Amino acid sequence: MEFTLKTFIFYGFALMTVASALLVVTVRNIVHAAFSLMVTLFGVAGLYVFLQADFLAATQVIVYVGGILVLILFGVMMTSGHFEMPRQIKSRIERGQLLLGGVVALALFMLLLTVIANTPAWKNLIDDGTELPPTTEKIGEFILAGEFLLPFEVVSVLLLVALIGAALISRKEVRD
Amino acid sequence: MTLQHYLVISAILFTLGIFAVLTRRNAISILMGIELILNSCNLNFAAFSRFVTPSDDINGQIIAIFGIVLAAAEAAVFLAIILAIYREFGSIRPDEVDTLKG
Amino acid sequence: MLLSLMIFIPLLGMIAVLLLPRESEELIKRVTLIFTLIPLALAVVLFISYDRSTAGTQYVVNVPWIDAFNIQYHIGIDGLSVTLLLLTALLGPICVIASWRNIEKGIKAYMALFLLLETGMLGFFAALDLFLFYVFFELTLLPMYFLIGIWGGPRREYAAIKFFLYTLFGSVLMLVAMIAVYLNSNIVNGVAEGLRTFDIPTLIALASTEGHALANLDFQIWVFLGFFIGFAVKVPIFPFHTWLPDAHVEAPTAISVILAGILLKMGTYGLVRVNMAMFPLGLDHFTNGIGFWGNSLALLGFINIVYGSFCALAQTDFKKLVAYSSIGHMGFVILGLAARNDTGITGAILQMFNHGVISAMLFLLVGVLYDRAHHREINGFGGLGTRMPVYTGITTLAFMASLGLPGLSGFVGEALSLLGAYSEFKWLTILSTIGIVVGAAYFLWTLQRVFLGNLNPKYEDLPEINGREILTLVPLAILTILLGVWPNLAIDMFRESVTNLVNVLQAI
Amino acid sequence: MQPLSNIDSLLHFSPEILLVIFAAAVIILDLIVKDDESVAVAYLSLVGLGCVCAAVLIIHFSFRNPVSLFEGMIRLDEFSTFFKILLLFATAATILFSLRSEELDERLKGEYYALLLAITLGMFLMASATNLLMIFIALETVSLTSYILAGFLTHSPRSSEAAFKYITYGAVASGTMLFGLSLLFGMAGTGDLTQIGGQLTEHLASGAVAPLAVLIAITFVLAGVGYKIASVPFHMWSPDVYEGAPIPITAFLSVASKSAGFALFIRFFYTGFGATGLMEAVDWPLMLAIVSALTMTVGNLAALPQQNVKRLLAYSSIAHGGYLLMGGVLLTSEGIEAILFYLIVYLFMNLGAFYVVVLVANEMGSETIEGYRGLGSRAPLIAIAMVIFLASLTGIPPFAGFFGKWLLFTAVLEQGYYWLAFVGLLNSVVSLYYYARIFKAMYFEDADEETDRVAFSTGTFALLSVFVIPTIFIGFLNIFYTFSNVSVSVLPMQ
Amino acid sequence: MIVSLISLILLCPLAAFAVFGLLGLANRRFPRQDYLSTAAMLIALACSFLLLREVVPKPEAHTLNWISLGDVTFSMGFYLDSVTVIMLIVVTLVSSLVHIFSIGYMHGDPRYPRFFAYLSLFSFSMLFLVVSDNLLGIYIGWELVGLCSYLLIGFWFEKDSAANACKKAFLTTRVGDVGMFIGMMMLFAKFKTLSLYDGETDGIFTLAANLNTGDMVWLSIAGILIFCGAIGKSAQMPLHTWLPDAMEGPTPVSALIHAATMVAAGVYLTARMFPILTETSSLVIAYVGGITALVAATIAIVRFDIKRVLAYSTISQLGYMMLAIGVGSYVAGLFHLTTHAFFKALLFLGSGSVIHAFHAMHAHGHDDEHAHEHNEDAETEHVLGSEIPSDQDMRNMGGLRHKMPITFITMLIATLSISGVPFIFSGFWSKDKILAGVLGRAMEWNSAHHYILFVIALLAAGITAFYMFRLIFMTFFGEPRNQEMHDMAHESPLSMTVPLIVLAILSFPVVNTLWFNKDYVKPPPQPHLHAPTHAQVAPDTKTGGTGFALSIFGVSEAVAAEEDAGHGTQDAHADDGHHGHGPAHTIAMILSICVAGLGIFLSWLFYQRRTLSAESVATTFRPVYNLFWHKYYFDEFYDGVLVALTVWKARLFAQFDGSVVDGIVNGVGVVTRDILAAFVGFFDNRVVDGLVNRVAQVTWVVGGRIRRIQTGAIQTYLFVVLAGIVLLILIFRAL
Repeated sequence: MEFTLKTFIFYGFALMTVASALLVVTVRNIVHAAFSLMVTLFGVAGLYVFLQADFLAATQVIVYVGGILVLILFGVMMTSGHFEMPRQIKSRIERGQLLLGGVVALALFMLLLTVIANTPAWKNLIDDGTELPPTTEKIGEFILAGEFLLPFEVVSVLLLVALIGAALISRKEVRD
Repeated sequence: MTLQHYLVISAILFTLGIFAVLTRRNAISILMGIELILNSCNLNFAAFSRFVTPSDDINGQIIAIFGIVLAAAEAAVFLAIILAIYREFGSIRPDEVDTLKG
Repeated sequence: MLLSLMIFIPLLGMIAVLLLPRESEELIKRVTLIFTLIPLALAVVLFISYDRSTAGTQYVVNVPWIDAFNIQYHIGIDGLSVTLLLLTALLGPICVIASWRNIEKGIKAYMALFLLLETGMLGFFAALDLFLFYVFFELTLLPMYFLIGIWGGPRREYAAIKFFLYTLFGSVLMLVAMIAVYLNSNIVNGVAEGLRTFDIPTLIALASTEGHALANLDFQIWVFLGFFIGFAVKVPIFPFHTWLPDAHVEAPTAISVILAGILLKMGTYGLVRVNMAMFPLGLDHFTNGIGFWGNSLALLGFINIVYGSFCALAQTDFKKLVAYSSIGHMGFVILGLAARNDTGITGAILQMFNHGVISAMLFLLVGVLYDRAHHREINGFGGLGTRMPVYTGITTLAFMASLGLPGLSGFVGEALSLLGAYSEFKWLTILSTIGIVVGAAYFLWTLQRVFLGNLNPKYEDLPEINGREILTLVPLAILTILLGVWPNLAIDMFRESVTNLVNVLQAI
Repeated sequence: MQPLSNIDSLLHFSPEILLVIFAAAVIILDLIVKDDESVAVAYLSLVGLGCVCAAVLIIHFSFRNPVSLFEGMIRLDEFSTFFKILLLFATAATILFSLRSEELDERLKGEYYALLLAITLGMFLMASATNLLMIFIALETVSLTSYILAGFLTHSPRSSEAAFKYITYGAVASGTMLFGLSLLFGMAGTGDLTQIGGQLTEHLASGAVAPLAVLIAITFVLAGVGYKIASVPFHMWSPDVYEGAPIPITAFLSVASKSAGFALFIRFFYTGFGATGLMEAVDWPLMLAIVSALTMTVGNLAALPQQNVKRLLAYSSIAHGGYLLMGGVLLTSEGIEAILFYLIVYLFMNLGAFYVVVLVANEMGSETIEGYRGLGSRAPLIAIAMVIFLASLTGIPPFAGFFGKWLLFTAVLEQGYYWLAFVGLLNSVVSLYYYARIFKAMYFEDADEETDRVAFSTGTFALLSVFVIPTIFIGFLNIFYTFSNVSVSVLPMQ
Repeated sequence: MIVSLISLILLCPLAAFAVFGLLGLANRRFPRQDYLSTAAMLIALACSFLLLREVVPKPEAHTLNWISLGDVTFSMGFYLDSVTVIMLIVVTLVSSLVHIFSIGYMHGDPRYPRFFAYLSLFSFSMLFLVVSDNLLGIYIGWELVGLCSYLLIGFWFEKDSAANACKKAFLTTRVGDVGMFIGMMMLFAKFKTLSLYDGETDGIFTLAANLNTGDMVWLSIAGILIFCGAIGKSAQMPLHTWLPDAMEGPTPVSALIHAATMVAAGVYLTARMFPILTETSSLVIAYVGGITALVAATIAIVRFDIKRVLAYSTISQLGYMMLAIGVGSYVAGLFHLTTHAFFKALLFLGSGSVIHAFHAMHAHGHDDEHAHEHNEDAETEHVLGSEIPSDQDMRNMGGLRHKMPITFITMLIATLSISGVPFIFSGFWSKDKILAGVLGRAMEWNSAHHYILFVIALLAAGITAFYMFRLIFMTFFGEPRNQEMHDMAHESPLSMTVPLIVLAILSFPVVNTLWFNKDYVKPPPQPHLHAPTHAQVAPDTKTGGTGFALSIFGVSEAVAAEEDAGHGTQDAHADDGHHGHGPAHTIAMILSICVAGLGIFLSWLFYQRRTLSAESVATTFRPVYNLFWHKYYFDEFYDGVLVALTVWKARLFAQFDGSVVDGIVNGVGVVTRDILAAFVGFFDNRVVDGLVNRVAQVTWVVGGRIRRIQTGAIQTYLFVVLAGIVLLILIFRAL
């Protein structure tokens, strides 16, 4: 695969995604983490673009960055005065937690890498760069008239439930 | 830009998400970790949709869209519960919410 | 129908008792007594009308129950079961009378549970469907647990749960074996044919059919073991016996009577009904006298006899002593069964019945003493013979019956078991006779410590045994003497069944 | 079998639609009626459940089964019908419990019932979904609603904590599952459950897919399903959540949620992974067997030292999940049949036990074992009912629990999993020990303070008898065996 | 007729007991139980005499099925031959007399009616034993008499010594009974029947007669095991220790049970089993009997308790009878049994009369306040049974012949009889017959070893004469040693003296004529002493006439071969039991008269003339005296083993101390009780139960551990989940 601008940009997005995700996991300041997450989400949206999933990329930006991330920031604001997580990792327990968590995460990662590397069906599938027609229309068709009608309706119910539930739980109790 | 590129990125995101969930000392950070995990899944679906299934089959993408929506709903409820926890416990450190045990 | 009536009338009684107000205690007792007397009356009818000249099952009821598994409500009686049914029906009213005064709290619940227990026991002895058999077997667990746990002595909780856990442990193994039998019940030469079945007579026939999966030696050995452990806990056979002393010591008198009189018999009855009749090859493997396994069943019998007797010797608690003596006496049953011949099996069955009667007497007697002195420490008495001559007399009779004095029923069973066993297991039987001496030793020693010697001044005012207590003891005493003098009275009931069983066992 | 189109499916889908309609109606009614008349809302939801039940039955009897709906998203067959009826009963019982539960009193608003109806919808979908996406959405619907219900008592820290743990745990588990689903999708190239097995087998045979990949995918999926049915090692949320959640919800989660989980589990593994070639590559039945053995052992052992009855029942419920899983190990219709039958039994006995917990919590204000002291004399009927439920849970004849266990063990032994049956049986012995602690408290110990008798209303006893009578008699009746048998026979087997 | 007579004999005493038992259940008493029981006994006696006429030449069995099984039948029935009839008469006669005696002796006892009821039960059991035609029936009677013995020894159970003694008696005999039962099992396993005589099927005797040489070892063992029962019941060595202790019972009981009937049942049993005795078992019986006879006699020399002297004398005489059976002198043994029954009963009743005389001074003689004087040396006081009640201590007596003339004279007659004073006393004849039999047998064997038997028998006879006259001299002659007690003494009432007189009459041979009728009492054949193979085994020994060493287990058939040569005809047998030689008889008679005379003379020198001092002799032969005094240390042995083990055990299982230290009773039962039972109890509690409890404990602990994982921190849970996933994958990847 020749090294074109496109691949350069792809690697740029990939690096951006991974690096910022790493920050999300490591920085102490939770607001910083939230902003790193935003970068990650943007990065993923970029990758969607590379996958020719234009509608998906748009949804990613709108829902995630515009919705979830804002929600998270609100959450941060409402729950703590100071955004710093404890600076020093003091107790042995915490160190142990880090170590064990790292080991488990690493083990999972290694397993996944093994799978990715050893699955012939997934090998050598190169993005040939063919342009596909925009997906939006197709998606609309699928969702409103195709096989995804039912999931769509159910998800709408789910969102309603989530709304009601979120309101119910976060609402301050009025006790007589 | 092979499938494996995307899969590796997704795997990294998944792993980091898991790591965050296991080690972060703030409930909201855990939520962020969960979002990372869900993103990795969505990325997987999108990638498979592009590479594995026929090019006119965009089911993977649609699943990813549903994934985003579900993530949003989950985040909303999660944050609501975090607020309730904050109200009751005055803290959102996950290790401080441990009255139920044994 | 007669049989079904007999089984379920106590259950009806339970419902009746539950409907009565808890305040009217006398009424509850009377109703219970009536509902235990009816089965007794029916048992007498059975005793009279039972056809002694055939080995086949009688009074059979066989209706489908759970079709999906070909489970039937199949009951009927043969010589062995009718004997034990009679015993159960007899001990029922006796126990109710024995509980008349000394159950202080919750008489309603007590009587209801007792009636439920009786249904379980009666049903168990009449069931001819393996599944039904198991259901009735387990049905006795819960009432027993509560009867010990609520109305028992100071350590009742421990004793009750121990009883429950041990028995349940045994019965789950039995359940595995039972399922295995069921699953293999339609496999002939490796091919499944027709419906699976739980029907005991059918299974018995299949187990000796050439080429049938049930007739496979290895299969029979494993299944035999599964059932055996289940029953062994109940009997109890060493080393599964430790629940027994605790349960006996803590249980109220009447419950001890049932425990020793009937529940232990459920184990040995199961051994005969299932292990011996259904798995003759497996039985052969454990009783053919070759090598360790060939002697293992007899060895267990021997261990039970000697071990139980020595343990009894070491006891200072009157009730515990009787409990351990039960272990010893059940050893004779095992030994007799292991012999697999007419004499041994007849002896074993007689011993079952007689032990039921005698140990019932013993526990009633201990109860009489406990009600008066409020303790059971053997060394704490002394010289009661002068104060309570009648009580002493009956106790002596019971002791003598239990230690195998000829002329009383205990002897016949014991002697026949030993005589039968000797033909098969010479040394083990000879060693088992140690149990006879030790049995005499602990009973006589107890007699001495409690009744002989100087009267303990603490008990100068101990009242003599009263009429109600005598009423519970007299039928048992009469049976003890009657069967000691004329054992054919009982043997007539099951002679044909035993012959039949022996023929099956010797055919292989 | 051609899936029905979206429009044609609607009629078959009417029970679910009715659920949504009634959920909306409940919310609207709640806005209309006054606070002190909110019982009407409960009755409306009960009526709704009744209508749904009627619809389920009508559809069952008037249309040809089985049929695939919505372009293959869900499937309507006896299997799903079975679970629908089961779940409807559980939901109805939960609503009745809630009415009698004092801790929920002031929170009993329209939302509560709407949420219950919504979760029922989710469970219906779990029982009938045949597409990866649909499965995930159904699972999320149930999960999200459960989180909310667990945290319903916002004034109670325990409730909030339960919700927090539940959602954290659930989100990670479902995230993991989604990742697994994505891998499956990537390997099979389709989201249709009925085709996945065949595709995977093909790819495995051609070497296009490594067994490890399938193994990881299955394990990840198991994480999601296992968390729903609370199997080891995915069980750890359940004791805490059960203890923290309101008792009716705990009862609901332990019965309905678990049942739906099993429906999903059976669908997934039986239909999706049941192919022989797949099992040769990944011996997932063995994995399930180990998980099952671990689950019952851990559940039972951890239950031993518990003092809180709710928590004890939570562990017991974990252990029962283990028993149920045994049936799933076998891939035989007998095994599945046993699961279904046991679920029926479990529904009655476990709900019954929780109902007693509700009553005791109301009257004695205690959830600990000490609170049960002297119950045998203070409330004899309640105590007897409890004994029956617990004895049935232990598996002692003649109660239905025994028959359930009997079916399970028969199925296990038939397939030659002797060790598993053995572990299961030993476990039921162990389980006796902690159930007996409740017996002990009720009967062998006297209450510390006053020992007045506690009076309960006739309605209480009526409801109690709804659970007691089936617990005694289910095993004796042929119909329930037939019911579960028929429900299994329609499952497509790869 | 026979059946109904026997039934009547059995039922009369049983009915008498039943009346007591039934009334007792209602806590009532029949006030005249004494008359009832006595009457019942008298009826039985009359019937027995009637039977005497009924006995047909050919013995007959009358059976009915008692237990019928599929392939085996246990019958119960009567077997009536001359010996049975004689035994019946002896039992009913002695029993009747004891009943009558007891009316006087037991008068005023608080449990007076019960005593008679027990006597009735005993009589029934004994009679049942006697008439039974099968081993099972004999065993039943056997155990029942044991029970009665137990009840009657422990009649005054308030006394600890009585309570101990009755238990000891029962247990010790039970040890022997178990041996007998094992023997029965062996016979049953072989023959599938326990009937002795031919009925509907062949009995043991017929079947055993058909056994060949290969089964001799087996048959010998069986015979010896059956004999074990007799060892226990007839108080032979080494199970004899219970009988002296049994003297704790009322004296009439001692007379009836422990002198005349029950203890003789062992002899009767051995005689009954005569046909299956092999060479080896006969020898064992003979030696056990002989040794017992001598040892018990020597112990009797140094006793001071009048009843204990008689007890040891009884043991010694029983040994004599066993010896007779062992050497094949069937008739002699049973003859001695009969004579002994009468004169020993007389001696006991006489001593009872004496005791009764002293008794009067104690208002409540049987209570524990009853003073026990400790006259023994301090060093011997600890020995069990050495505490002598003052009213039984011969050292308190003396000169009673004037106070109690009837008692004196009757007892003297009995003493003369037992001592073997020639010709006019029955004891002489029976003892002489035994001696002759022993000598005859020894001559047949012609081996120096077996002459020992004769020497033993002779010695025992002499010693018997010695200690019996010692008793007479100490009790009735000389000066009163305890004046206070002497003054209280008086002749007994009529009900007591009449039985004494009757028994005295019975001590003359006139009334024992039946035994001299060779046609009336015939020994049964002993096929295995005459096994057909004998001749083939050692044909040359016929002429050799040399002795043959005893070999183990009945293979010394050569002896029998010689016997064939010696007594080819049936007539020779008929002479005296089996083996009586003409010359042997004469020698035996002369020697027996000599030793008896010598014994009496020595006794006179020691205790009447006092030219020799018993004390000085005792000092001179201190070790021997000690040996006798301590009864050959049998009790000490049983005790010692026990104590040693107890100490060892006490260190081991401290918690069982309480149960160990108290209630130390000698005998095998106690050894097992203390050591084994304690250990077994310990084992049961700690090991068997402990194991189960440990499992439960571990389960519980594991439960606790699992609980600890449930920390409450959600991240721990998540860790478990994810680690679980990884582990599951890794494990299954490895598979």
